[in-house]
Amino acid sequence: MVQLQFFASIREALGVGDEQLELPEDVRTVMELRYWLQQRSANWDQALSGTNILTAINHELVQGDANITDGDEIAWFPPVTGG
Amino acid sequence: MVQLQFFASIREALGVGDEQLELPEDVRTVMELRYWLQQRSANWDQALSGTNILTAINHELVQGDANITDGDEIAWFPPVTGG
Amino acid sequence: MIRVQTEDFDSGAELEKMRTGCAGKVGAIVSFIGLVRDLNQGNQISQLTLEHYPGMTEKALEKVAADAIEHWNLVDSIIIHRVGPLMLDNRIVFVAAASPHRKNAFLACEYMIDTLKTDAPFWKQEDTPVGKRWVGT
Amino acid sequence: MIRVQTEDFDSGAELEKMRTGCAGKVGAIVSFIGLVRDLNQGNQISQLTLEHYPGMTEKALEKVAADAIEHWNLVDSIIIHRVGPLMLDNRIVFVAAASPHRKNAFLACEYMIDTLKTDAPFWKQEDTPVGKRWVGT
Repeated sequence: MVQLQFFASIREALGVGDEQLELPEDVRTVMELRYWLQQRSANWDQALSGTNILTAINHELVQGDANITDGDEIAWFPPVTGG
Repeated sequence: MVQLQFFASIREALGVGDEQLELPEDVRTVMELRYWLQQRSANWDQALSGTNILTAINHELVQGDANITDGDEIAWFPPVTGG
Repeated sequence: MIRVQTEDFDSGAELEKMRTGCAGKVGAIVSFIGLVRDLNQGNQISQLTLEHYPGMTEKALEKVAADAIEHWNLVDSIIIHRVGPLMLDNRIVFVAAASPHRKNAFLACEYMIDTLKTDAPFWKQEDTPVGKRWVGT
Repeated sequence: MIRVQTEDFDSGAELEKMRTGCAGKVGAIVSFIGLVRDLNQGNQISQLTLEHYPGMTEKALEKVAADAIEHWNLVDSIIIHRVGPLMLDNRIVFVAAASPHRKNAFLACEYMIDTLKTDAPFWKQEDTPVGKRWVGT
């Protein structure tokens, strides 16, 4: 199982903030997981498209080729705007 | 008459903080006045020597060739060390 | 010290705690206060809501502070960031750096606020007369 | 606002006055606090006395503040400088800049403290274990 988290405009577009998921067999990287989630519907496809979406695994920013391990917390969010 | 002011290490070395003075006939610039004051004694000569002494006329920093006018307030002090 | 909170903070009390905690070792404290202001990107703001990623936010701020302390040899640092609803004029963020020398305090304080703005997971949503909008989208 | 005074000042109260006085126009307030610290040029300081040139000091500070306001388009600025006897840890100087944008607030605040240190007629005399000495001589 992995824990998914979505924030800000992505959370709003999906209508969901978090989700537990059994990792599909052939999904090993965050980019593969993102593509897999985009297959769910036009809405998921749209919400997770775009080049400026950031990804964190276990609270650390990662690149698309980062590997996912069972038990990971994976988060997607738009560019940050704090401060 | 002009008003003289001395500050910090210069005031301490002279033992005087301010003084009213009738401007000597042939003294027209702050540098001339400084030389004139240095004639008073070895102590005055010593206290007003050195290249890093600053001069202000009427609260504005000036160079040595600045002219003195009757009624001016002329101040000498070492480099500032506030802040 | 880093903190993420919905409540307001007292800049003066934080500065005073920093000063007394650094007894004799510090000659300069530089601080930054970020405020909600009007006309952000041309829209009148009536209110702002700050969302964040609990857990990751704290880690990101700890890293920003630790990097600043190490790089500029700070004696102490503070980062406080608010989340939740905020009104015009409200304080959003407070950053402070305490150092023996002023140049390092300025550089470290500016580094912390600049880096926080790119690395810490906060998102601003504005209430404008034409509706809510996520800042930066 | 500029002030020269023997009494201590309240950094937090000054910042709060600045913030409320700039209602909605300001996104960034950067401030600098200068403190008496130990081991200034290798001597242990027990006390410090700040002499100044009344009249010229105020003019010099007014000019520093006015130049900063004009050059960086500040909404407000503060310079407070203490004179007279000061102990270890005491606040010496407070400088603050309020601006819509943080970069200008940082640049203006640093400009004000840097320029004050070269242009305003203050002189520090330290009490050290080996006697009084004028700083910088």
